[in-house]
Amino acid sequence: MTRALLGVELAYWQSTLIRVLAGLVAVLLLTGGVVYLYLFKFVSFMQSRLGPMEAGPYGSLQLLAEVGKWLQKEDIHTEDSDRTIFGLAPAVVLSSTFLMFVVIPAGPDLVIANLGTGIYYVLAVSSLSVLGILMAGWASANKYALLGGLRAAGQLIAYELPLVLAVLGVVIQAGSLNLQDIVAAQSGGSIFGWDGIGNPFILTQFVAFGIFMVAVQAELTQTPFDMPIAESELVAGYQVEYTGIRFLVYFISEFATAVGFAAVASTLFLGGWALPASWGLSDGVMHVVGPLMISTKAILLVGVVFWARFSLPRFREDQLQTLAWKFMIPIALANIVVTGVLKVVF
Amino acid sequence: MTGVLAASTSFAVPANVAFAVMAVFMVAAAVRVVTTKNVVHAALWLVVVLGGVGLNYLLLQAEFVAMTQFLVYLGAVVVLFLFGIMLTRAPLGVSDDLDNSQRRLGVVIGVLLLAVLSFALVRSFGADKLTFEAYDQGAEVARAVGENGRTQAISDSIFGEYLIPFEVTSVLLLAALIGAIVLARKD
Amino acid sequence: MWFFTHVWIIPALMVLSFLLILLFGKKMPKKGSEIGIFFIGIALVMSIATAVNWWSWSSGGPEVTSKAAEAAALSEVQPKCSKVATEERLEAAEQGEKGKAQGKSVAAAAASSAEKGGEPEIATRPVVRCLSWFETGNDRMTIGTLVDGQSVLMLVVVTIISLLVHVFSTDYVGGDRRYTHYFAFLSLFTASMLFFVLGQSTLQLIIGWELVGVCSFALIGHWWEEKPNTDAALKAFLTNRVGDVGLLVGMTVLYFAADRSFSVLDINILANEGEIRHVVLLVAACCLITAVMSKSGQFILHTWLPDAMAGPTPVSALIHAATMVVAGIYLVARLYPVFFEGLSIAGSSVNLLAVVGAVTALFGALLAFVQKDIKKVLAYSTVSQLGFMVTSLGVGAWTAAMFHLFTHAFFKACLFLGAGSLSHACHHSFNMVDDMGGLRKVMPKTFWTYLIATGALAGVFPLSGFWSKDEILSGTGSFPGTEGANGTYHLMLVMLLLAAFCTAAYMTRTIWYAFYGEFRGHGHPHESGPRITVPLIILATLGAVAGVANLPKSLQVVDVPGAWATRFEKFVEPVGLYFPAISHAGFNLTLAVVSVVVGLAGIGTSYLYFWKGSFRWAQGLSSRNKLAAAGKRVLENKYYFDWLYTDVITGFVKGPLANATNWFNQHVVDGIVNGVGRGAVGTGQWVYKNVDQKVVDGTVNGIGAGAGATGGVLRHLQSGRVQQYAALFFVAAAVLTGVFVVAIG
Amino acid sequence: MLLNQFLLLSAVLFSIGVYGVVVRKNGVLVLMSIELILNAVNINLIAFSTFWGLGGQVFALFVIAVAAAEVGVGLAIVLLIYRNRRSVDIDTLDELKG
Repeated sequence: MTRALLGVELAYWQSTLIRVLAGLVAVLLLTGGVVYLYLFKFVSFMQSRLGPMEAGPYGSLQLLAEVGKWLQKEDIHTEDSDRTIFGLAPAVVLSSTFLMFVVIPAGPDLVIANLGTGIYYVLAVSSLSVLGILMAGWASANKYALLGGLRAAGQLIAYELPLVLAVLGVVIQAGSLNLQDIVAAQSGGSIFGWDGIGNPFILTQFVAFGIFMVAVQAELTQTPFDMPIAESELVAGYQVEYTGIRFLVYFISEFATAVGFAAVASTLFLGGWALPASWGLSDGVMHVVGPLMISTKAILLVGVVFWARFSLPRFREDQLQTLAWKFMIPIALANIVVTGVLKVVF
Repeated sequence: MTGVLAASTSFAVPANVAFAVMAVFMVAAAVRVVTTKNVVHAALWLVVVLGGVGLNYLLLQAEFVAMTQFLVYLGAVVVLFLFGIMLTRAPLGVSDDLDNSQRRLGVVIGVLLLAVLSFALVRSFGADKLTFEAYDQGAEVARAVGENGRTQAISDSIFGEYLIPFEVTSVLLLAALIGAIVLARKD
Repeated sequence: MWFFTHVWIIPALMVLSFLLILLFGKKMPKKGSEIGIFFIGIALVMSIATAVNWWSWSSGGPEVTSKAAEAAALSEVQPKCSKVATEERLEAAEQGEKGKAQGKSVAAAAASSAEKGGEPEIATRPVVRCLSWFETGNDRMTIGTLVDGQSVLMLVVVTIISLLVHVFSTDYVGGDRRYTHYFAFLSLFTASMLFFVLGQSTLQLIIGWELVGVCSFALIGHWWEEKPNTDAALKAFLTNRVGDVGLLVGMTVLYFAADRSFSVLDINILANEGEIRHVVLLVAACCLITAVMSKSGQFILHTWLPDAMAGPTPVSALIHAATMVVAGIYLVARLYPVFFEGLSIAGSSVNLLAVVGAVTALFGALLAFVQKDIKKVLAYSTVSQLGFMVTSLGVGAWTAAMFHLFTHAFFKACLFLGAGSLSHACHHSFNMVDDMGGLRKVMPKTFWTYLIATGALAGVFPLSGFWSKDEILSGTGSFPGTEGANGTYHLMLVMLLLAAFCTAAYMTRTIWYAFYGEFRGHGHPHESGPRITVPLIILATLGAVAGVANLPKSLQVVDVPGAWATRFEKFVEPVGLYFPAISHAGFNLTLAVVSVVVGLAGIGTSYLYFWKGSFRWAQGLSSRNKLAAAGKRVLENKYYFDWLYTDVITGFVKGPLANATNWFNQHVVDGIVNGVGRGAVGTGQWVYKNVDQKVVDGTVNGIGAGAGATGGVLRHLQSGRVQQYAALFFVAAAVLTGVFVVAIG
Repeated sequence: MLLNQFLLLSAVLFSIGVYGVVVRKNGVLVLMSIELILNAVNINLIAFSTFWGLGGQVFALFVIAVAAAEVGVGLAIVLLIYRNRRSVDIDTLDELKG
């Protein structure tokens, strides 16, 4: 990457360090942007109000103010709580989120680690957040928190399956788990011999895309799947006892996860960072255009997630489980079978 | 990533350091799993052990198995444990009656087994070095296909050479699924 | 040649039909029957097209055809379909075909070349197409199609019969409560049989075989609300399971014998070339014969077949004419080298297959005499005719067997459908003795078609049954003056002739009961509608003329034009590496006359007995003569086979054996135990007073205390606590391993 | 790296797991100890697979799948025990009928 951009040859550890730092900055920037854009402004417009307007032009510095507020709040915990685990839980959730970004490519060489098991790694790492949530729910010594944690765990496990199964359709079609290969399969593909826009898998895997987005909505515990943190039932679920910087960590990880899944979805279904290979852009150009492409696509997909979040009412807990086990998993399985058959036939 | 690491000859030292650190953590965590007086803590110490095992797989260049370890063990099995604990009894703080009366016997057995195993291992394999030659021999495909060739080689052996065990495993999983539901349902 | 490579479409069509009927049948205006008829119609057209293609291909041969390149490509067997059927091998076999035949048996080869005259011998290769189903280890399972004369013949037969049965059923089961499901299963039944017939690997044969069994189970038990019907279905299914054990074992043996290959070609070629040991082939053949006995209703496993009459009549027609029961015959024919070499059919005079067939042919025919139910008569008749085919295969007359299968399909389907038409008129009763009679006048179409089919079955010249039966009889090679047979099976000839006599006689008996005399039922019978009579007429016509497909080369009386002679043999019988060099018995005029006379004698006897009232002494013979009565009783109880299976074997275990064991237990064992007990008590009392109290007690008390202490320690070993067991287990494992490692390793 | 460093680590984990199985009273903890044993075995399989081909990895995958099934059934049993006896101590389960 650095060789391509700066013409400097760096040691392995140096280039890795740069990649990690750049990745962190990018993730935090994107997350902040998403929070401002959707949570502050988009929802306000949907609800016919202005949203924050005081801090900075159009309230653009509101986010900094919020972070400052959380940072200076007192860090409290309940008397019976298990303090070590109570403290570790947000860290587990946050690291699960950040580890996800390790393999998401943003350009021909713009990726922290190009793993052969790319998408499988994403799914494995994203499933770790359940642990943090269960830890938080249990360690809070609060029955609402425990119930919320259990609900969250049940929900996350239930929707992990359709998520994995939906991804399988793409993997079968691309013939690889590697995200760069999947991107290449889309940009280098063609639709009935026409390669003007490559072959973004959303066209062939629209079923998988639908399932993936619904499952993402549930994995993020966003409305209509927000039973674990339903304020009218469980106050705030597993987060109920968290304040200050620990709550900030949950907040960041929630939105960073949204960005992460949106980036994964755009990589899997919308062609990722790449433009169609037939356009003939060089790698150097794509190192600049690529990050912009994937950021745009991811932000748009996050917009879809938030649009659904602010438009739909909450389900019931049993409806949630029914939807996952009785509808989405069978449909995802059928999608895999059809994809497999078509892959063999054509 | 692992491919890059393996390619460099200076891989051995950092890898050994990493292994040593992990091994210490894992053994300590494993001891805590079987000695801690808090059930939830035991499950969380188990996470450390299982995660360490996964990292060990990475050291052994078994990337796909490592990911499966993370996905299945950390993402599902430990969560199931926590679920089980919280559905039955999840007391905060310590509980004193987690061990039965044969603790001394247990220590003896553990040490005895360890002695026998270590003796046998040291005698059989001495200072054999890991060469990873089987990977390169067994996975001709690997080099041909490149970065993710090893994953492909594994899938080829699962769906080729080991198809029957694979099918048997799937039937077993189905049976376990049905069995678990039958056991756990309330009526 | 498109049809050879795409023949898989035919079963696929029927599967599609099954699914469509199942999913949308009830919503269709005709409740799904039109879907079935539409698809079976297409399947029939495609089968006939395939047959025509095969006809032109095999008359031209691959090297003379105008599309030589295409044919050459077709005739190459893909290496993944067969391990041994390589191009060179096939070529070599075609070159050396004649020499090989001469090497086998000089006389036979001479006869066959004399018979075939100057015609060039053309080896038409089978067209094999397959794809990998799955692979595991080094074994590849393939699924595909094998097209040769034999499978093409079956395609045509199955689709014709199935189409007519479909049409017949629209009227016959019209208004039934499970009309749609009935048609769905008819489609699946046909599909399974077609799948079986086209099978390229023995795995496919097994799957098709079982699917046919499942479908017959469903159709026999179509009216499952009544207990006898479900019982019959279960009986059919379970009896077939007995044979399936044989099938699985046999197929497994062949799989390993053929160097781990499921391919039919591989098995046949290796068996044919003597690369599989004779003993192995013998074992495999015997196992497969068990399967054939159950599926094709051969004697002692035939008992399910008459009970299967519980199903709707068109289903019986389908089962008996084209699908279920001929699967067994087809299996033998498909893997013929296994039987031919394994049973040493050539040059012998008795073997298991022939014996089973001949016994079935005769005993089945005898059983048909005492039935009141017209369908049961036909069922036993099928048993008997299947016996003919099996005998024919057993004596090496392969072509005759297939020919008989071909003609039998038509006239037996006609008879069954005719019986259905009769019962349609007589309030769904099949009891010809009590509920029928005199129907000749009111049901002329049914009568005439039934009469023709009966004639064909009885072997009346020149109906089709005559030709095929005659070929089987001469195939036994035992009649003086017959030339070119594979062996000399005297016993078979005698039994088959007797069976032929009985066949003619009992069929005439059904004609008497159903069509002559006074009407004994109630109500007013009427002729059935066109959807019933048209299939009957078609089948009767085919049954009458199908014999011209295989007219012998020289009838000695009239000279058959070359274009008509032995067509069937030429197109159906495989020539080549995967088929044994069998020879063909020539036509024997004397034997033909004898068989016609035997048939006419049977008819005449019955005629005299029933119409003219001759043999008055025989009327009521069974009530006067003890021997005759016993004979009749044996027949009425179907040789006591059902009794043997259910009462004797099961009953013996449940009743006498259990009772005897119980008695033995109560009296002998208990007596001994009690006696010993009493003796022991007496001795004990004496010992107690004298020895025990004084001498032993001291010792015992000491030992007892010791034992108590030991037991107190050992007691803890059996605590019921799993972890303690685990601890012991691990200690033991560690110690054992330690011993091994230190001492041995 | 030496082959033995992995094998010895696996031996240690195995022994600790055995200790847990023998000593722990709580059903869930016993299941956890069994997981330790299974993971020790898996390390062995993977370490050997670097010598003798991918079969070891494939079987490690099978072991993981079977272990997941085992935990599912095992926890269902523990749940059932808890429901019947209000306790998950398995050393009280020494009767031959429930």
